[in-house]
Amino acid sequence: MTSIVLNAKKEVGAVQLAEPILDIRNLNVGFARNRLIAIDALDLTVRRGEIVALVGESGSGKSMTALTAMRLLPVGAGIISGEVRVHGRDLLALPPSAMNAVRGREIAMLYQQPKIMLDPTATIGRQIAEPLQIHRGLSLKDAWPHVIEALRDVGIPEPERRAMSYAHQLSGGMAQRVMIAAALSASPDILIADEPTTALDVTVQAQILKLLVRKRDEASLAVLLITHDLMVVSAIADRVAVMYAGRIVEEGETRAVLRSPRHPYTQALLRSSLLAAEEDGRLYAIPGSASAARGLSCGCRYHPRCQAARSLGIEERCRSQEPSLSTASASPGHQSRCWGVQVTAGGMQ
Amino acid sequence: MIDTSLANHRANPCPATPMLSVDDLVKHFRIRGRLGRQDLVRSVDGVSLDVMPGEVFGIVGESGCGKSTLARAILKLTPVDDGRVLFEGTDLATLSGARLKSFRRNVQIVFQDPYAALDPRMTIEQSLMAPLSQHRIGTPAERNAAIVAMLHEVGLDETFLPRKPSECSGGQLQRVVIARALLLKPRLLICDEPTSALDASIRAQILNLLMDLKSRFGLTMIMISHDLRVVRYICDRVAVMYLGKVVELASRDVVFSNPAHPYTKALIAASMLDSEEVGGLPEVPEGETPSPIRPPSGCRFHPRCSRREALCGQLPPRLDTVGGAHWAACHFPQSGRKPEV
Amino acid sequence: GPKDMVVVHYRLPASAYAMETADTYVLMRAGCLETLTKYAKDGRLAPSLAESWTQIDDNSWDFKIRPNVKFQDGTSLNAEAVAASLNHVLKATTPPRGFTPAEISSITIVDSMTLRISTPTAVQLLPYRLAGPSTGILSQAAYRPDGINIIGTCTGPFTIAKENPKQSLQLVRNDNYWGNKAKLTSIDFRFISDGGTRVAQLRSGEAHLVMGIPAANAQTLKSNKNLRVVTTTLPRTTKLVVNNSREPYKDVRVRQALQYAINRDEIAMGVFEGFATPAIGPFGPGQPWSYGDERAIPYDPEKAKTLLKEAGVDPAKLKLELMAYTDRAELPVLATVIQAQLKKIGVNADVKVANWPAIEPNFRAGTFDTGLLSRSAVTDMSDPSGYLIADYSCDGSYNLGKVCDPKIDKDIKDAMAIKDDAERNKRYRAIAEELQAKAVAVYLVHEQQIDGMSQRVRNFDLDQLGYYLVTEELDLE
Amino acid sequence: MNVFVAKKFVIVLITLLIVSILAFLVPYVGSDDPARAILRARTVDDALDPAAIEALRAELGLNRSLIAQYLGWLWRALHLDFGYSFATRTAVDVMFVQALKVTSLLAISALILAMVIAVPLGTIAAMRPARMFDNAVTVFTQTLIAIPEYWAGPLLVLFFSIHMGWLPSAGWRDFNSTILPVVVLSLRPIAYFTQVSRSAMVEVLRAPYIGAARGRGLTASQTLVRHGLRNGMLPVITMFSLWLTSLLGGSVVVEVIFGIPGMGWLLYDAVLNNDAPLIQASIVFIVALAALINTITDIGYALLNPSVRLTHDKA
Amino acid sequence: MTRLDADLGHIRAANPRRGIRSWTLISTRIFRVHWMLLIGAAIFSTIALTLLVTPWIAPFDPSSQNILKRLASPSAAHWFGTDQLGRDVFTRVLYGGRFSVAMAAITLILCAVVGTIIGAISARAGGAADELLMRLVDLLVAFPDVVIALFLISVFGPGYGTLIVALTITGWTPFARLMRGLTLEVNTKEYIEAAEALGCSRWFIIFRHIIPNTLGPIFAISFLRFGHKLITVGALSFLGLGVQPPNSDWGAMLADARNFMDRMPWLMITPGLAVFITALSVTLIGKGIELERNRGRDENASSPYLK
Ligand SMILES: Nc1ncnc2c1ncn2[C@@H]1O[C@H](COP(=O)(O)OP(=O)(O)OP(=O)(O)O)[C@@H](O)[C@H]1O
Ligand SMILES: Nc1ncnc2c1ncn2[C@@H]1O[C@H](COP(=O)(O)OP(=O)(O)OP(=O)(O)O)[C@@H](O)[C@H]1O
Ligand SMILES: [Mg+2]
Ligand SMILES: [Mg+2]
Repeated sequence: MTSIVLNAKKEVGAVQLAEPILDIRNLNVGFARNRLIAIDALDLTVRRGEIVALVGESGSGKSMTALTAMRLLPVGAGIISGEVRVHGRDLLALPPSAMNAVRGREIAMLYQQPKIMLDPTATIGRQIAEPLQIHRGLSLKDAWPHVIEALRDVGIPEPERRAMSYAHQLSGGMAQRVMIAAALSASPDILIADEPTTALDVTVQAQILKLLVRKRDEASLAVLLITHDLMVVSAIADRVAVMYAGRIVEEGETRAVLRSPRHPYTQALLRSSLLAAEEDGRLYAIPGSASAARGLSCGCRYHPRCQAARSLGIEERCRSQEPSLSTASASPGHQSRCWGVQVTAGGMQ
Repeated sequence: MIDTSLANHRANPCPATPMLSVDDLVKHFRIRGRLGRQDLVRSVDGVSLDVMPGEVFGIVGESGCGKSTLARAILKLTPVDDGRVLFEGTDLATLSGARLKSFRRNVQIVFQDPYAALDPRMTIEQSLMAPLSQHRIGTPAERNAAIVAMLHEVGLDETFLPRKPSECSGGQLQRVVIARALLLKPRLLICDEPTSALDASIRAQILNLLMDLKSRFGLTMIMISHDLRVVRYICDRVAVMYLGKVVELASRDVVFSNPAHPYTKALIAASMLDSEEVGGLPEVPEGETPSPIRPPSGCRFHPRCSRREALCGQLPPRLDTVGGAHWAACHFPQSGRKPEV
Repeated sequence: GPKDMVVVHYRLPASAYAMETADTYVLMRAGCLETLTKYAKDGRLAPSLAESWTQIDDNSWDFKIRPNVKFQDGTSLNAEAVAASLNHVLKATTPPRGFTPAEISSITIVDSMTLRISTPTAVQLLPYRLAGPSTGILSQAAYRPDGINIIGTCTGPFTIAKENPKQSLQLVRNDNYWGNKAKLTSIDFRFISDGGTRVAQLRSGEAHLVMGIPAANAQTLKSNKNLRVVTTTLPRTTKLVVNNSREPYKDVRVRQALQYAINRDEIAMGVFEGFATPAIGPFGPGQPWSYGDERAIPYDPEKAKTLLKEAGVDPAKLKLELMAYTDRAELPVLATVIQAQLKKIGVNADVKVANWPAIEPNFRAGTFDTGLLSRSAVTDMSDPSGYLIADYSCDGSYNLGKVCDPKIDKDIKDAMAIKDDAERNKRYRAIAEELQAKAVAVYLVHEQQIDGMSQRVRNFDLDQLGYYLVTEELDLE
Repeated sequence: MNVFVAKKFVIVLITLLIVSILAFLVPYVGSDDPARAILRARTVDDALDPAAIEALRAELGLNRSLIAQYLGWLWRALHLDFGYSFATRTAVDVMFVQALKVTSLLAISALILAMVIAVPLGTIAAMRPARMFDNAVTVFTQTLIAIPEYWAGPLLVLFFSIHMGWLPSAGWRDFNSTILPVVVLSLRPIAYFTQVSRSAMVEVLRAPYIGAARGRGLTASQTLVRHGLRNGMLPVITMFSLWLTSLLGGSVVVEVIFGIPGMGWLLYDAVLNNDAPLIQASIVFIVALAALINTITDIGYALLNPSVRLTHDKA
Repeated sequence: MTRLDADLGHIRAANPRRGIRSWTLISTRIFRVHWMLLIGAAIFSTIALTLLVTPWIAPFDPSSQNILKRLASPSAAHWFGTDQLGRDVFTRVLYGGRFSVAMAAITLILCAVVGTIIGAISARAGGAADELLMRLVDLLVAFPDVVIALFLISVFGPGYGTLIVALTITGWTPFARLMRGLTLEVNTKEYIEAAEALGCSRWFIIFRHIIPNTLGPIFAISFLRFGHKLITVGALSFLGLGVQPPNSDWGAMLADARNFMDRMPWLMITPGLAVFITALSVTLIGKGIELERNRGRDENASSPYLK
């Protein structure tokens, strides 16, 4: 089991300097009506053939990041500033018509609930064919062999028959495979997968994740995997970014981040998500709630809940000044946004 | 406190009479499409289990395997097709009127989705008042006091009383739902995935709360979940369900360390419980859980089972002991290590 | 250019053109159906499909069939065809009045062009009856087991080319007509039962000739330069039936009081827009048996009050019930007007309005005080005896007012036996005067047929009975 | 499947039987004697001859017991012989077919016109709900609903026929004569179809699969055409069939106002004339047709919306 | 200005908000109701009040005739002119309205009560009873209400009782359908199940959960149907089967007026306008209630996918 991961790591090591496919720079997104900044100065890079996981608790802005990259933001949301570069071209600067040509062709997306993402009145074959029709100009008839091939590729038995069936005839796992086939049919370079397995049974979850890993390996697909499940992250992600209240608080190679988390939030998240009894027999729960962080205009977003700040006695600094994302350990590219880490320099226990 | 209560149950894992026993329970739903054709959904298809006083009994299984249906049947919220449910020796089928009402005070449920479990038009106070006034417990003043006390018990306060559900967060609402269930001082509390709609950090808080309350109120609990981590943390004994049937039933430690049924094994593997080890993806059985409308013949897991043999497709295995209090429904149970207690 | 005219008829054929029904009026008005005899302009009888007729004895008549007449389907008209036609209607379950087996004993073919009709008793008016639309002659092909076929089976100046059920008849000129060739080449003969719609068709220029303009609209049409309104006095009178058998209306003075209490001019103006004549008696002016207006009753509420006082009736206590049926649109309005007029002599009228099927049983049972009725004195023959017997003889079939006066009965019987037309009509006139004097009913207005047409319509000349609407002379400029 | 179809068939048959009994009784419960009513319709003479009434009663079989009449009628009806209309003496089925032709043309034209106007209107309103256009559409539909047909009809005639002379004021002859009645009849369907398609479209346009389609690179209009309309049309189709069923009996008011020889007028006349065979047959006919339309709709709905199809071939 | 405001201000500039529509805001801010509801209620209450006090304010006796002044155009004395008997049309519109509106209201209330009860029973009973009732609804829908009213009138003769019965027989179905749907929907809600599990009595569930959660839509549809009822009552009178002369209502006045359509259009315009405005005001109320109920929900949110 471990060997798979090690293999994956080796490859990543080899293409360490592979070109960035998706490059988000200083992205700020907010809701004017709710007076809420959903994404706050976010920087994130996904390179070719790499799975980058974006984790964080509910409401931290993971989905908003994905939707911004697709430029399919909900009504009321607005981009304040920033760039979303795909192959070096800023998507946010494109006219809407040009954006249509990018979606599905260069950047594609997978969603949480595959069954409601499929049009109930159109055959799945038609929906998989759509990117080919739009981006390659194929007729439905010409696209059909590709559709069958795509279905077979994602592991759907009897693809010829299945291509003619409808969403309601599929199980959840199968629908997610179909969504993957549809997302990848015009061979985009990056796939944004927003909690693709949350709605699925655990046994099926592993199958879908395996498929994503295979796509990364075979097609050098870049994947931005959004999840709140650290176990999923540990299983397949090459790198991980932890998001809290709209910003990245820690980022680095998966093994480094999960083995030796630097940011107190990452540590707390890890500890609470294991659901293992602490010494007192109880579960660890992060004190307070994240919603308070939204109202803050300065300082570290996590400081109201941060025990480390208190124990280190740097509460004042945390409250008034914003830490920057800085290198946190020996592991290359492992950065965190914490005064405590910078103070102790060697990391915390 | 929790320690002592847990210790208590551990010390006496099998008292003589079960609090609740479910006996070969069958519940089939008849469904009909727009163009007709009746189908039977075999949601619960012959389930037997005993819940002992004071224990936390876990039911795990993947979506649609019949966990909630079983819970509803135990609460007599849905008529059953066959089999019996005995609560402290009384057959639920015989209950009606006043006796049903008093049974309701003994067994309560916490639902998965707290938003759906509370009437959006009622204030928290009205929702909490309903069980007390319906059972004519205490004077209005006493009821008020009881409600406030219970709110404090679940970590909320009286400022929530005038709020509507839409003005509270999911975690807060789940606390209200728990408070409402406990107001009647039940002896058996069924939790149907109480945390699966909640965030990871809140999940821990709710589970802590439930364990606190369990010891304070001397509750027996049935914890339904598809999250093995929750079950592993909280339960004393665990039943694993697959497609309307119990496939394995044993104490928690036995189930997790020495699963006898291949499905249990697969489920544990797929859940990636041991996460400190950064690892790859586990080997999982192929395919997905079939529809309960037309379950496979023989052993329902056999099409996905790596150990299947001809027999598996023909004969449904019985839930049989594979050693002491460890039961499994498999023709070829895993002969592994003996449970290490 | 082609002369294509649109004629609108007010009534829809309702019985698939069965010969014993009123649907034959439609065929006749459409210029298709013809009879053995017909009425001339002056109301006298003239030859039509019969060239001439002679009375053989008291009980039989010979009719000489016009030679060289062809049905529109090409077959020839002869005694056999006429006999077949007449026998057909005679055999109907409900044969038309005046032409039933009880009144016609046999129809025999004398020779190929002569027909003999015998009656059980002496019937002076037989030739008149043969002018009625029900005795119209159609070719053999018309009489199908499943009903009458009207396409190409008439003898008239126009042929029915097509029937659009409930909508219209498509008429084209019959080029083989035995008389003068029709001036128009084709006619769209429509049926529209709603008065307002008929008027709209005329106003919008869709129709050239519209039969049956509601009185309410006639005035407006009159003021339209492009249109012409023609009125024809009908032998139809609207009367207030008074229950002669009920207290206090048994007393002739009470009935006379009602006669004086009613302002007929106001009714003719207000309800009928001036398109009706204030009633002078049971028969309207211009009929051979009607008297002049010397016996018309003036509006005199004072006299009415006096009469009531003489009869010992306190108007305030008289709770008069007044029935009106909705099937004739003006009657409910008329009822409210009479209600207002009676109020002036202190009588409170209680108006009861319903459709005819609901009103009729009350009339029949005699459980009413007064009721409005629009009634035609003649239907298919120029003789009022049928009307007089039905309405005013003791056991008359339509004696709704429960009139029973042996003298009237005897007078009617005597009059009918007289052979000489002039003498007979004089006796009818006397009966009419008697009815008026005895106030058996209160006659309100004599109705008029109002037809509207475009100024381009030529030679429109409708007879009193309304038989001949589309004729060979009718033309469009 | 077959069991289901058979069951549905049996239900329809039982309904028809019950309805036929009720229908059969209707003309006999009334106060008016059918024979009298018929005779009144046939003759010019106001006075009805009692002998003629009796003769007619005998001819029509009205003297027999009700049960005998019903059984005789049912037996003939089973042979598709619904007898002859008392009043018009025409075969009932012939009259019915003629009237139905007219009414279905009228109803279907009106409903199609309504669809053509309503669906785009509803769709555009749904694209920006609660905005100006949507509010205007809402007020517009409420206005249409509040307009009585018996007011709109004469007003339109007054303007278009009498004053302008553009369109015929009545009748059912050529294309022009159908315009006003179709328009008047479509007023309310326009309103209801618009409301339904709007709310369906609001739902559909916010459905996740629309977003997913955009994610595959479809433009907004491509998405609307490929995925929006088809799903949004489903409730409109249901409504279409509901209206069609209810218009089968004709729109009495419109048909009477415009003198259109359809079902509404036929029924109106039949009831006014107490024309027993016609009333009986048309009730049974209409119920049978409604059942037919319901079935066709079910099938059509299933074709458009595969999730209600019979197949349960889940993997 | 905080950083938050500064940043978000940036969005505001990029995403100009639509201008404030003050009149709708007044309605929602001051009266806390949807503007359609406000307008509808204002019009309808004016109409209802006028009709209530008609006997005291009507300028003439509705049946007093004056043949000399017949068919007069609107004037200071006769606001809507006079009819063919010289009666004051304004007065008659008022008196006619009393009948029309009262008739519509009575039948509406009957329909709502009958339909709601049947719908609730149907939903709760389920099975054969449900099937039977819904078949009955299908059946009734297949017949135009005017035709059914015709049948009944032909059987029982015209009269107000018949009219009410006829309109109720055909009018309860929408309420039954709606109520059945709502009850079924509410029945599946987990809070109903929770209440049952808590041992709440059936009546508690019906009165505290089901009725409060279904009343709103029933209320809204009642107003929406009111307009329909008003029009149907008028239709029957128009066909001569509703109000019986010498009484009159808007439909009957319209039927009378058709004969004078071209000569005195006022005769037709005014009663028709009365039906129209009254019907419109009530449907606006109904729509307003419906929109008000949906306001909080994202029912009104436009699709994010079609930019
Ligand atoms: N349509 C919207 N209107 C207003 N606020 C919104 C909207 N959608 C999202 N938000 C807010 O934006 C923030 C980020 O939301 P987002 O959906 O990105 O969270 P997430 O990390 O994906 O959470 P989850 O794990 O629950 O999916 C949240 O605070 C949320 O409340
Ligand atoms: N009222 C119902 N009518 C028809 N089928 C039902 C009904 N309730 C449940 N089912 C079916 O019964 C099966 C078991 O459902 P149940 O809700 O008990 O599963 P579960 O184990 O609780 O699943 P989950 O983890 O998704 O909550 C499912 O296939 C479901 O579709
Ligand atoms: Mg999300
Ligand atoms: Mg469940």
